Amino acid sequence: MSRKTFRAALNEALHQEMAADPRVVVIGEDITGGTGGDGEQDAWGGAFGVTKGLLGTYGRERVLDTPITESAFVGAAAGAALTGLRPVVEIMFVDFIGVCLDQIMNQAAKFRYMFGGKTRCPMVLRASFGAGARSASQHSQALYPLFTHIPGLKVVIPSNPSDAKGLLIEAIRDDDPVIFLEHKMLYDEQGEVADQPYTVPFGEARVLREGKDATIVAFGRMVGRAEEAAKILANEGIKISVIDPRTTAPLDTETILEFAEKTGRVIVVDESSPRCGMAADIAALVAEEAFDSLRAPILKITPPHTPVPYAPSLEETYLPDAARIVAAVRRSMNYKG
Amino acid sequence: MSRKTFRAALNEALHQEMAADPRVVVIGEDITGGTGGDGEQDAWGGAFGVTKGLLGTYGRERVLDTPITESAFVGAAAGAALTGLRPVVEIMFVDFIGVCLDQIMNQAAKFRYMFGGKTRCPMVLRASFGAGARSASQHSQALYPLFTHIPGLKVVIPSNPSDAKGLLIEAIRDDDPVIFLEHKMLYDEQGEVADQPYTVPFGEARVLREGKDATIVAFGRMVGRAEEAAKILANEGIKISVIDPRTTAPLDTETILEFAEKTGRVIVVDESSPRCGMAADIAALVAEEAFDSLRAPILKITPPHTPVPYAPSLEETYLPDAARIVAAVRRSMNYKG
Amino acid sequence: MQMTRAQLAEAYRKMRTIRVFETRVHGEAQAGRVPGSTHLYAGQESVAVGVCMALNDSDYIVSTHRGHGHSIAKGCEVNGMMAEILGKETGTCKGKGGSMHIADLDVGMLGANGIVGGGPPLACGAALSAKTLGTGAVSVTFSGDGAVNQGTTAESLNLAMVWNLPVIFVIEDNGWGEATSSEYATAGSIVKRAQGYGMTAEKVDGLSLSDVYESMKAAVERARNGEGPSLLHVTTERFYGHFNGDVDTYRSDSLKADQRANRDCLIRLRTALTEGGLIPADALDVIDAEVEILIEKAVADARAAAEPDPATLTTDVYVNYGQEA
Amino acid sequence: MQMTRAQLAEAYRKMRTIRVFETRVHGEAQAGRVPGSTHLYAGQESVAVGVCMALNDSDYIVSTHRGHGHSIAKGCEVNGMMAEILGKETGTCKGKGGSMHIADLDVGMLGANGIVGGGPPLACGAALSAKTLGTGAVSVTFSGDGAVNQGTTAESLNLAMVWNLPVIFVIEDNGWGEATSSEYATAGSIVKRAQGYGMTAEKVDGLSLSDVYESMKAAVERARNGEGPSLLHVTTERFYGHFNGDVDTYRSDSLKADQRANRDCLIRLRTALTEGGLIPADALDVIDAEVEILIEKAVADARAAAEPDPATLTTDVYVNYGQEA
Ligand SMILES: Cc1ncc(C[n+]2csc(CCOP(=O)(O)OP(=O)(O)O)c2C)c(N)n1
Ligand SMILES: Cc1ncc(C[n+]2csc(CCOP(=O)(O)OP(=O)(O)O)c2C)c(N)n1
Ligand SMILES: [Mg+2]
Ligand SMILES: [Mg+2]
Repeated sequence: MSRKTFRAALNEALHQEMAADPRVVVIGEDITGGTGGDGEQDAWGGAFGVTKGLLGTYGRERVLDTPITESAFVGAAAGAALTGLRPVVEIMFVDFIGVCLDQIMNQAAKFRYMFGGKTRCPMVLRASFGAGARSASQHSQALYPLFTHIPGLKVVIPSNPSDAKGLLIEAIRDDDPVIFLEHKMLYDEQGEVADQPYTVPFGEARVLREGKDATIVAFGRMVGRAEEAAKILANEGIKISVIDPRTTAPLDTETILEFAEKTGRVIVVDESSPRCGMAADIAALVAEEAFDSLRAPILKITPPHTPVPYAPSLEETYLPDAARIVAAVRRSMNYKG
Repeated sequence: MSRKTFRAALNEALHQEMAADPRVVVIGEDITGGTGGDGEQDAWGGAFGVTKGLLGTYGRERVLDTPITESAFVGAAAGAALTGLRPVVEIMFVDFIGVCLDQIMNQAAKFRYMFGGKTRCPMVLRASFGAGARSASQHSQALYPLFTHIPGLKVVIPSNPSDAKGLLIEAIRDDDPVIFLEHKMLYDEQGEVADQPYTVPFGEARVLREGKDATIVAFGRMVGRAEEAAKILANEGIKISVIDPRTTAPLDTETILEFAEKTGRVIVVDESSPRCGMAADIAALVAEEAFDSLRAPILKITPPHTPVPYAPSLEETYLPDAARIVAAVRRSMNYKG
Repeated sequence: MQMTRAQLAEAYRKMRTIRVFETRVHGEAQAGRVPGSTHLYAGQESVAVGVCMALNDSDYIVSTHRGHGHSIAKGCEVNGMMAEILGKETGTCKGKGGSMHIADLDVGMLGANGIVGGGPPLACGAALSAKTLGTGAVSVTFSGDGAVNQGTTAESLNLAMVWNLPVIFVIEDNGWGEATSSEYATAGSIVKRAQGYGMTAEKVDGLSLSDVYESMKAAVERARNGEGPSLLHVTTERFYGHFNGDVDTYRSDSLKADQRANRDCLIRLRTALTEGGLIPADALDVIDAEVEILIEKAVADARAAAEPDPATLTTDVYVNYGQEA
Repeated sequence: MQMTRAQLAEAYRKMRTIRVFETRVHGEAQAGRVPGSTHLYAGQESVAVGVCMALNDSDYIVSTHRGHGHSIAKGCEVNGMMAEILGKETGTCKGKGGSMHIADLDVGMLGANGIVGGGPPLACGAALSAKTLGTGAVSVTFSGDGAVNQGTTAESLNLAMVWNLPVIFVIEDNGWGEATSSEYATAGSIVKRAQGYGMTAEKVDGLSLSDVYESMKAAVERARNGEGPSLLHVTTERFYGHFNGDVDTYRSDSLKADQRANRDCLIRLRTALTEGGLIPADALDVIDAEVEILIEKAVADARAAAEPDPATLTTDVYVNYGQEA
């Protein structure tokens, strides 16, 4: 056990799995950096530094820099996964999925079904996501509702360093295609992380706190903001349960419904766009499965239906924050049917 | 007014708008057919025959066959729309959006916002969608939740020939990028269609029938199945309201909520996949905005979370049918809180 | 690199098997017994067979929507294929995939593909596996003259060079992408495009089994020796419409008649074998008869087989989902 | 096709404007006044300016993530640009787009683009508008040596040929795609790739403004005459790291020093102008002084400007949504 950043936890997971299994290879743009030049090699270790140091230990045979051709190398990862490797492929920003979605949606996700259950495609697609870095409309999206919508994919959204390591190791050992999404504003977050390899199972939510008054379900970076809100409310004696499902597919419907029933009030806090988004998905689940325990409308706290803006004054308004969450919980508590 | 197929209604809309506005051009694969060969020209008029005959009237300058490069020609449509044309571009099957999503998601949909409101991108992307033709996993998807999720796009799903014509003309005259989705099993459907040009506004649901007991919200081909179910139930004296929103973005939340409040029971019937899908989107809306009128859980009738299978015995089980809808309504009616 | 008599007989049997298989699929489709649509390979047999004769069982191929011929050439079993096309539970994919998704990894067939241009990246991946795991296998991707324009193909040519992969791009140029001619849609020269990436590339007459085989042999040898990828631009022709429902009016009747009369790769091979004194006609007749029986049984079994149990709708989505999909 | 003195003075002013603009943006970024990240064009000025000098206001350009130079060369106003990069309401895009999304259709600048390879299809579309509406305009797309591998670029080369579009593909080869060299990532020859599509293509020394200008002039003339698209493979170098946060250790210090000392296009032009007796040094000094004042004001105004009103978060999503987005 030692303090590590979210970034270091991911890097450690990659190191440990590459050491344990020679079939694990890492693929992506600038995941080493400096290739073909006269300067430092492994200069970047990926745009966010997550793969730094892998080159030195595992060499170019297993740490593969790519041209800027996501369709080709994501598809190559899928083809390699069909034929014996266990690739971990990096898309620098999840926003770039637009240039290679077919290889995920129509190829990797559907092989097993189309081929009658006779194949496995054990690949992991890692990508950064999320707003907050002033990266504007094409470098700040969440987009996991797109992946969650597509049958055949598993979708993972770690919210802290310890989960990040355990979920990534689980993803690499998993035999299905896994979309692993890392919020770019969390890379420098610190936390206690066990040093040895370990896994966090998919489909098991983390319950950050239990409180009888209302349940907040949140994902990724919004988990921290839900906690902030819960602390503020605790000072007023309002007891909140905070649930982090950690994976959207599979989804831990049991825990979500259990707390919906216990508290009768559900607020979903999510960074993805509102229409056909993650908040709607959870709200619809609760509205169908836990209806008779509900004591107030299911509230969705999300960004508006707009692209992500550049200017700080706009982007901060775009993102849900503790104040909006607190206000929503109060609205729920004060609701008179 | 005369009887026309869904296909003919679309074709008429294209003819009339191309006649009315020289800036309207049509782009796509095989939208004429025979190009460069020694046989019949305009041999196909598109894979589903929707653009047949346009070549003869408007010539190759305005009816443009393309290589099989969706990214290039969908992006070209977006670039043309920025610079004075009003392109109607066809993607043969919506499933192929995977190879060109970026040009829709990160380009066309975001131009106006990224550029501070100074541009317009009046393009229409037409595509066939849906299951039922035994076309298997890569040629049968619905996928409109992906488009509905993306701010900046308008999404249209006509359910009958008359709406198909009016909505397509509206789409062509609209100044924003519009995704226009045609269910492949509806092309041969017949209906009364006015001969002169007319528009059906976006964001205005069609109320097929009003009944006090429950509300069914359905899209595309599922509207017909909802009607079937409503008829069956009518024979038992159960009065159902059936709502066809016609566009998912913008969405006529007013009409949906009005009927949710009137009836207190809502069943959403949709062909898209269940997770982060259209049914969840509607259910979440109702659960937040019409909570206190609800007398039963909001039920979602959708396919399972699987790719679309090939064999008839599987594909028929995959799709929601009248029997499942009837059973759901009964479940809702018999619900004791 | 000449083919032995045994190889030639085997090649003839495979080509004949594909031709009869496709003819029967066409018949089943006309009779309404094929639930979906299907893209027939008849006319192009020498390409699939010439290519796959140069491969081992452990080598990989990635196919297209027009995949029946590739599948048979690589060793897929015709009974399962016919049953799959008819949508039966005995099908190669249990009836879940159909004509456009036949795959059998046991024989290195990584799947037909409904997405034009979907295959080349996957083939690069299979080649990467072979290279990384040191199996010595090579990977082949079939693409049409239409698919060659798709960005995925261009990206894959570059990636194959950058990673020096043992992959071979076989471009089957039958002159048409659906109802659009390559004359119109495919600019410049396919061979020159590949050479633009520094890749070894050549144009091959697909009518000649031996030409395809020998060019392929050389490409495979280069790939196995670590000398990198190659592209073969193989000219060929399809006898049927683009898919079973295509009335094919965009090609003149004279052209189509001329095709079957003068440019039938199967007739070419048979003539070469008999006139060249390599295999006597009666020996080929025996093969023809055996093939007829084989395919007849495949059709009969497929017709007789049951449709998949609706309960299997939700299986095979994930290896393990921890809950039903 | 020689440039007149007036044109040369104008070109020098533009190049100088870009250089000073980028130097100041770098300073603002170092000082923490640029909210996002930004990709600087310094070192490549002769390319943007040589290309845009050959265009009219009614012609179009489609830019990249490294778009400041293209924008200034095409006529975007530096005050709005600097304000946009600092995220202010007076910015070209009201602060909604930032460095990577500057656009001004009034001067034919169709937008920087955060997606590598996003531009070429858009440029084909602008060329299609020009051709269909008969405006006589041409369209130019800038792409880097990394973007040239993206499938969209290859698809666009083919589409431009098939539709015979008045579009020009300018490939700015600065040797690097982020921290990966084109030596590694870009196989073969970019000129040969284009020729594989039957496209007129040539390699151009980007250090020489006049070389760029003259090759561009010829390409524009071909495009306007309906003789179709062209590709220019222009070699150049970037002076800063990939983006403001890049410490750029993957290029040796000697290489970087050598660049600025011996391969600075601005110094090249100045020397050519003075030693060639075309424009005296003091006249260029005057231009330098005017540019300093212009950019200083842009920076001062941008710093002083207000951030966008949060109420504008939900505007400009649609032309008309019938309800608030
Ligand atoms: C991405 C994509 N676009 C379009 C299609 C529709 N389509 C199926 S086959 C085909 C023609 C392919 O032509 P070619 O590559 O020459 O192969 P051929 O059919 O001639 O064997 C097209 C356009 C598709 N399946 N996928
Ligand atoms: C589709 C996509 N993939 C990756 C990136 C990340 N990225 C931004 S710039 C860049 C390098 C581009 O290199 P090049 O085209 O040579 O342009 P340069 O930066 O040298 O001007 C990369 C990989 C992106 N923005 N879009
Ligand atoms: Mg073809
Ligand atoms: Mg570069």
